[in-house]
Amino acid sequence: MTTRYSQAQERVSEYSQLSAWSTARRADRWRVLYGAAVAVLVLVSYALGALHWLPRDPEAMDLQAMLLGPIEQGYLLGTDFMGRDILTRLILGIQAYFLPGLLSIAIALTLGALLGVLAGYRGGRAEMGVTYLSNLVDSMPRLVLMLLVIAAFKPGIYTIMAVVGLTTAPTVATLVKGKVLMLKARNFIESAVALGVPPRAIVFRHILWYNCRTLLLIQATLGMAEAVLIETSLSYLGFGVQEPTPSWGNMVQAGANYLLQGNLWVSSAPALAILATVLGFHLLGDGLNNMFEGGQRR
Amino acid sequence: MEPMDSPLLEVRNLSKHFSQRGGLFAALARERGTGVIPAVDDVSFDLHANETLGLVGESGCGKTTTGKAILKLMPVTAGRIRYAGRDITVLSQEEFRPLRREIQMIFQDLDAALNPKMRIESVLREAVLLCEPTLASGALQARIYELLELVNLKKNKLSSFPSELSGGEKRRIGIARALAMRPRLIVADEPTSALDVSIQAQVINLLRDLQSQLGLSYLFISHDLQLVELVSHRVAVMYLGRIVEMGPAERVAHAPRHPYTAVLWSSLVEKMSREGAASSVAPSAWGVFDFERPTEGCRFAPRCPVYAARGRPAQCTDASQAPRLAAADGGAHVVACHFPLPAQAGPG
Amino acid sequence: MSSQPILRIEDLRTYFHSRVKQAFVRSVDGVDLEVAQGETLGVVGESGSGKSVTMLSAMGLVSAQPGIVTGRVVFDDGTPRELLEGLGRHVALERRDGRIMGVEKDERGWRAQAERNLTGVRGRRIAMIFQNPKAAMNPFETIGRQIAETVRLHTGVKTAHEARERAIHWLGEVRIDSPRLRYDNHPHGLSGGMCQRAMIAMALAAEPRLLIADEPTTGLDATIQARIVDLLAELRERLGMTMVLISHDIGVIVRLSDRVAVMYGGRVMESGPAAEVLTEGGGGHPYTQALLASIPQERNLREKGRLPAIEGEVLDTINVPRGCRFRERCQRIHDSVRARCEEHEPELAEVSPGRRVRCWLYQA
Amino acid sequence: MIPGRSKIAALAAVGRVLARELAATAALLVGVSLTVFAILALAPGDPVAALLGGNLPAGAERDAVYEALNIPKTWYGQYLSWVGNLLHGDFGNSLRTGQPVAQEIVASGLRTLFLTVGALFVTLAVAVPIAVYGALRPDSRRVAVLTMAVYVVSALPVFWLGYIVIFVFSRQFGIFPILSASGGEGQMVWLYALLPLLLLGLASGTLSEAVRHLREEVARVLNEEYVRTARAKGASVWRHAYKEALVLPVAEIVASKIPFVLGGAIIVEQVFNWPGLGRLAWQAAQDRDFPVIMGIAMAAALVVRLASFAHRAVYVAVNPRASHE
Repeated sequence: MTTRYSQAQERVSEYSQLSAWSTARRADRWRVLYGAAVAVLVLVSYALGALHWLPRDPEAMDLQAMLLGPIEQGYLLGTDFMGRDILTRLILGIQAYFLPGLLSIAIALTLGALLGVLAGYRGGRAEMGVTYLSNLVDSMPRLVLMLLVIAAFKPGIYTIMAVVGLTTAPTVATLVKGKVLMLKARNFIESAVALGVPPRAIVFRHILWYNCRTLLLIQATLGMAEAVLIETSLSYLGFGVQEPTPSWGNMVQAGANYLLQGNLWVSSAPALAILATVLGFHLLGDGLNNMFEGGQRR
Repeated sequence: MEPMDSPLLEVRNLSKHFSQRGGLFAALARERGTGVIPAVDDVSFDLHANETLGLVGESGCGKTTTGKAILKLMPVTAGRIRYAGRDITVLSQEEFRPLRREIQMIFQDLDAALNPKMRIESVLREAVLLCEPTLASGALQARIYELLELVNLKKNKLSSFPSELSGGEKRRIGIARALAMRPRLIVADEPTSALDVSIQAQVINLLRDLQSQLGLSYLFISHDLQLVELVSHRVAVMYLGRIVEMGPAERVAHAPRHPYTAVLWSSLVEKMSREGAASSVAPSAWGVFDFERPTEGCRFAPRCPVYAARGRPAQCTDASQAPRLAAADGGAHVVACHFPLPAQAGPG
Repeated sequence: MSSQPILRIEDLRTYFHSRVKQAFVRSVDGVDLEVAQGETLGVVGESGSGKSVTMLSAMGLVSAQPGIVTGRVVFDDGTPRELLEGLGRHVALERRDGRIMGVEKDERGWRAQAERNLTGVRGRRIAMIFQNPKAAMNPFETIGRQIAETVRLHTGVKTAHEARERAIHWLGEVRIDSPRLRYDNHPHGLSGGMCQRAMIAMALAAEPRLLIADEPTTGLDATIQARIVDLLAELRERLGMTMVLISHDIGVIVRLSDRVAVMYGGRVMESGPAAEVLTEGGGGHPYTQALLASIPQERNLREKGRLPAIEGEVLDTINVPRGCRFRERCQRIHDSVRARCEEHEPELAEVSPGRRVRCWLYQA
Repeated sequence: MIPGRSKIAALAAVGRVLARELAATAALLVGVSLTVFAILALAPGDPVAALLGGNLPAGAERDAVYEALNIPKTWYGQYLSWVGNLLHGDFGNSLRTGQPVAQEIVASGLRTLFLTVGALFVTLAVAVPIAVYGALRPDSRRVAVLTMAVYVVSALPVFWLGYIVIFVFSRQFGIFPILSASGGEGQMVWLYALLPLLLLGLASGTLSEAVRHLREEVARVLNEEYVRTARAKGASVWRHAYKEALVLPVAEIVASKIPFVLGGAIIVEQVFNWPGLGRLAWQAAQDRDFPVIMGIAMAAALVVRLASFAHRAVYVAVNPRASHE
C-alpha cells in the first residue's frame, strides 16, 4: 500500500497563512461537519419545540395508526403504542435536556475557568485545592451522586444539571490549569509581567481568550453530549421527565416492552436520536480538538 | 536627567534565598543544616547609562535569579535596588508597574515573549498600546513599522504566528516588543544561547547598534565568557551565588585574578584549540566531580587549583574569613580571593 | 588518510512532507560523505543543515514520512554491506526539471527491507550517542542494566554476572566515579555530564567499529563540555575508535576532528582536513569562511568594531533556490561567476588532494 | 548525587510517596463522606433522624425522642456518630427492609464488582489492540474504520442496546431467564452473566476515551528519545517502551474509568435485572432509603479511591523518578 507525497509548485509562498480548517486532515473535517450539522439540527428543533411549531399535536392519539413504522401512513417517523407521532415527540423531547444542558455547561465552564486560572496562575495551595476538588468529584460515580441527590431532594432536571455542571467544573479547571502551566513553562507569563501587562489582561486576554477558547468550546460540545446521556439515563430509570411529557429516555423505556415482542421501531427511534446526537457532539469535540489543540499539524 | 556619573542602577547586598530545593543546592543546604539555599548571596554592583555590564557564570550560579530579582519578577530576601536614584525594592507591584516600562527583559526562551496563538502584529500592537495607550491607529501602525525597521524584519512577518518563525526572527520580535516600551535598561538573559552562530552574530550586532542608537544600558547575562567579554564594557563573574571577580572586560578576560575565572576561560580555550592551551591552570587538575559539596568560606575551594596547589590553606574554608571583593589593582578590578592570581597576562 | 573508507554515503536524500505547506522539507538533499578507518570526521553545520538527519538516515532511525528517497550507504569493515540495498524498488520518484516533486513510497516494504539490511550493523558495528543524555537514556532502567543489555546483545557474553562486570568496566573506562555503585543509579539521579558518560559507555560496550556522536556536548556547561571533549579525545587515542562527530559548536569540531565536512541547507558545502578547512583566510567555501568570521571571538571584533555576521536567515530547505543554495547570503559573488551561481548548483569538486569545495569560485 | 543510592533509601522514598497517597486517599474519603452527609442534611423532612433512629414524628416530640435515643442534635454531632458507625461497619439499617445495610451492600457489591472488573477487562481487550495498531499505522484505512466503529458504539444508549441484545438472544436462542441471575440454571447463568459484562465493557462510553488516550500515549512514547536510542543500539523497542507506553496508561485508564463504569453498571443492572449495587441504589433512590444510598455512595467512593491508590502504587513502582519528586 503505497502513499503519495507531492509538491505542486517550485516556490512555496513565504509563510502561507493557511487556516486550521484547510490544513486539517480530511477525517477531522468530516467529523466537524457532521457534528456541526447535528448541533444546528438540535438547536433548530429546540426552537421549534419551544415555539410549539410542531408537525402534529404531541398528545393526539390516532388509535387506528398505532405502532407504525417510519413513513407509514404519512407519519414520517411512525407512531408509538398510543398512536402519537414519534417525530413530534422527538422534537419536544429536546426540551428535556437542551436548556438544562446549557446550564450545566455554563456552570462548568465559568467555574472551571476560574478555578483553573487560579490554580495555574497562583499555584501552591490553590493548585492543591483544585486538585483535591477534582479528585473528590471523580471519587463518586456521577450516576450514584445523581441518585443520592434525587433521593434527597426529588429535584427537577435543572437542579440535576446544575449538579452535573458543578461536578464537571474541576475537569475543565484541570484542563485550563494545564494551559496556564504550559504558558508558564515558556516563561510567557513572566515575560508579560515584565513587559508591564496588567494581571487582568494576562488572565482574560492571553490565557482565557487566546489560549483557552477552543478548549472551552470543545468542553461545551462534550458537555452537551453528557447532558443528553444523563437526562436520557435518568428518565430511563424513571427519575427524569415523566410520561406523558416526552423525553428521549422515557420514550425508549416505554417502547421497551414492545421491542421485546418484536416491534423494534418505537423504542429504536428515540435511541437512534440519542446515538446521532451524542455521536455528533463527540465527533465535533474530537474534530475541533485535532484541528486546534492537536500537535500533528506538521 | 540625573548627573552622568551617578549610576542608572545600583544593586546593594542583594540576596535571594530559596527554601529547600532538590538537586545542586540540596547538598549545600544539608551541609549548612538549614533548609535555606542562598541562590544569590550578598551581590552588589552598579550599571551606568549607556553601559553594558556582563554577568557570567555556569548554570546555577544565580545570574538569572539576580536579573529577575532586579525586575521584581521574584521577591528579594535582602538588599536594596535603586533605579534612576529611586529605591525600587520597597515599591509594590502596582507602584512599580509604571517603572517597568523603562526596565525591560529579553528572556532566554525564544518563545517567552510570544503568545503561541497570537499573530506578531497583535503582539507588537499590545506592547505599543501599553506604552502609549492614546496612539491613533495610523500612528500605531507607523510605530509598529518603525519597530520592525529597528530590528530589520520584513513587514510580511506581521501576519505570521510564532510557530512559523525561525529562531532569529523570534528573538528579533522579542527585542522589538521590549523596544516598544522605549526602555532605558534591558536585562538580556542568555539572548543568543538558543541561536545558531551566524544568527547569534546578527543579534549581537543588533544589540550593539540599538545601544548606540537608543542609548540603552544592558545587563548581559550569559555562560559564554568569550561572548560576554566581547559585548560588555565591564564583566562580573559569579560562582554559586556570589560575585567572585568584577572589572573592565579586557582585564577580567586577559588578566583574570580569580582562579575560577581562569578555569572558566581555559576550559573554553582548551575546548577550542587542538593541542589544549598551555594555560597556567590545567583544567584536569581539579576534581573529577562536576560539583563537589561547596563548603564554608570560599565556595570555590573544593574545585580550586590554587587551594589544592597551596596545600589547602585553612583560610579559604574558614567561615569567618569568607573572601570579600577587594580591589586587586587600584579600584576598577576587584576580586574575592585570599590568594588571587598574579597580575600577569593570562591566556586567550 | 587514503585507507579504505569504513562508511561511504552517496547522493543521500531524505525528505519530509509538510501537510501545512503542501511541500517537501528537503532536510538531506544529496549528501556525499566518507569516513576512513581510524579517522574522526567532524560534520559541522547550523540548525536545519541536515547534519543529524544524514546520520539518522544512514542508521535507519528516521520515522517521519516520506523519509529516505534516494542514496547509497556502504559500511565496509572488511565485508562491504550496502545498508540501503534493494530499497529502490519501494520508491517511485517524479522529477520536474531535475528536481524531485513527487514521491510514491511503500512504507511497510521499505521498512522491512531496511531493518533486514541493518541487522548486525546498527548497534553492533555502528554505535550512536545523542544530545541531552537524560532524555536519551531509559528513565525506567538503571544505567548499569542498560549497559549490560548492550553487552549481552552484541558481545559473546551471556551470563548476567559477566555482563554486569563488563558494564562496570566500561563505566570505569569513561571515568565515572565509583562505577560499582553508579551501576544502580537511574539517569535522573546523575548530572548531565555523568549521564553523557554513561551513554558513551553504553555505546562502547558493544565494541563497535564506528561511533557516531550526534551533538554530544550540546546543552552541557562549558566546563563539563570540555571534560566530555577530553574523554572523547582520550578514547579516540586509546581505542583507535573511528568516529563521526556532529556538532554546531566549531570549537568542539576543531578540537577532535581529523577531517571535516561543512553542511548547509541539506548538502555538503566543503570537506577536507580540519586544520585546512576551519582556519580563517584559507581559500575555503564562502559559507565556511563567513561562519568562522562571525564567531564571537576577540580578534573578529576588534578589527571591524562589529561582528561580520552573515545576513539573512538560515535556509529553510522548503524553498531551495535555483543554482547555489548559499547564493542569497553569499558576499563573494562577483560578475564572473554570478550567472553560474544563479543557474546551476556547483559540484563538490576536488580543489586540492583531499579537499573538496562546492563553489564556482574554485572551479574552471 | 550520592553514588549507588542503597536499596533501602530507594524503598524509603517509595514508602514516603505511598504514605502520602494513603493520606490523600483518606482525606478524599472524608471529603466524600462530608459531601454525602451534607446532601442528606440539606434534604427536606428529617432524614437524619430517620437515618439514625428509624421513622420519627416531627416537631417538638422529636427533641424528646432525640434525647431518649441519645441522637446528637447538632449536625456535626450527627455526622460524627454516622461516620463512627461507618468505621465499625455499621452502615445503619435500610428504611425499607430494616436489614443492616452493610450486608446488602457486601452481597450485591461483589456482583457489581464482578461486572465492573469484567467490563473493564473487555474495554481494555478491545482498546489496547486498536490503540497500538492505530499508533503504528496512523493512516491505514482499517484503523479509521475501527475508530469510527468505536465512536458509534460508545455513543449508543446502553439501555436500548441492552434490550436489543436481550431481544436477539431470547428470539434466536430461546433463552431468556426472566428471573435474576441467581435463579438461572448452571450453563445459562454463565452465559447470562457475560451479556451485561460485554455490554458494559463496550458501550459504557469509556471505550472511545480509552482508545484515544492509549493511542496518544503509545504514539508519544514511540517518539521519545530513549526509544530512538533503544533502536540505535539494536535493542527491542517494546522492551524499552512497554512500561511508559502500555503499563502506565492502562493503569491510569483503569483508575480513571472505574467511576464511569460503576455508573454504567446502574443502567446495565436495571436492564438485565442484575442484583448488584446499581439496582440497590436505584431502589433506594425510589424509596428515599438514605442509609442504603449513602452506604452505596461511600462503598463506590472507597472502590474508586482504592483503584486510584493502586494506580499511584503502580506508577511509583514502575517509575523510579516518581519517588524522587
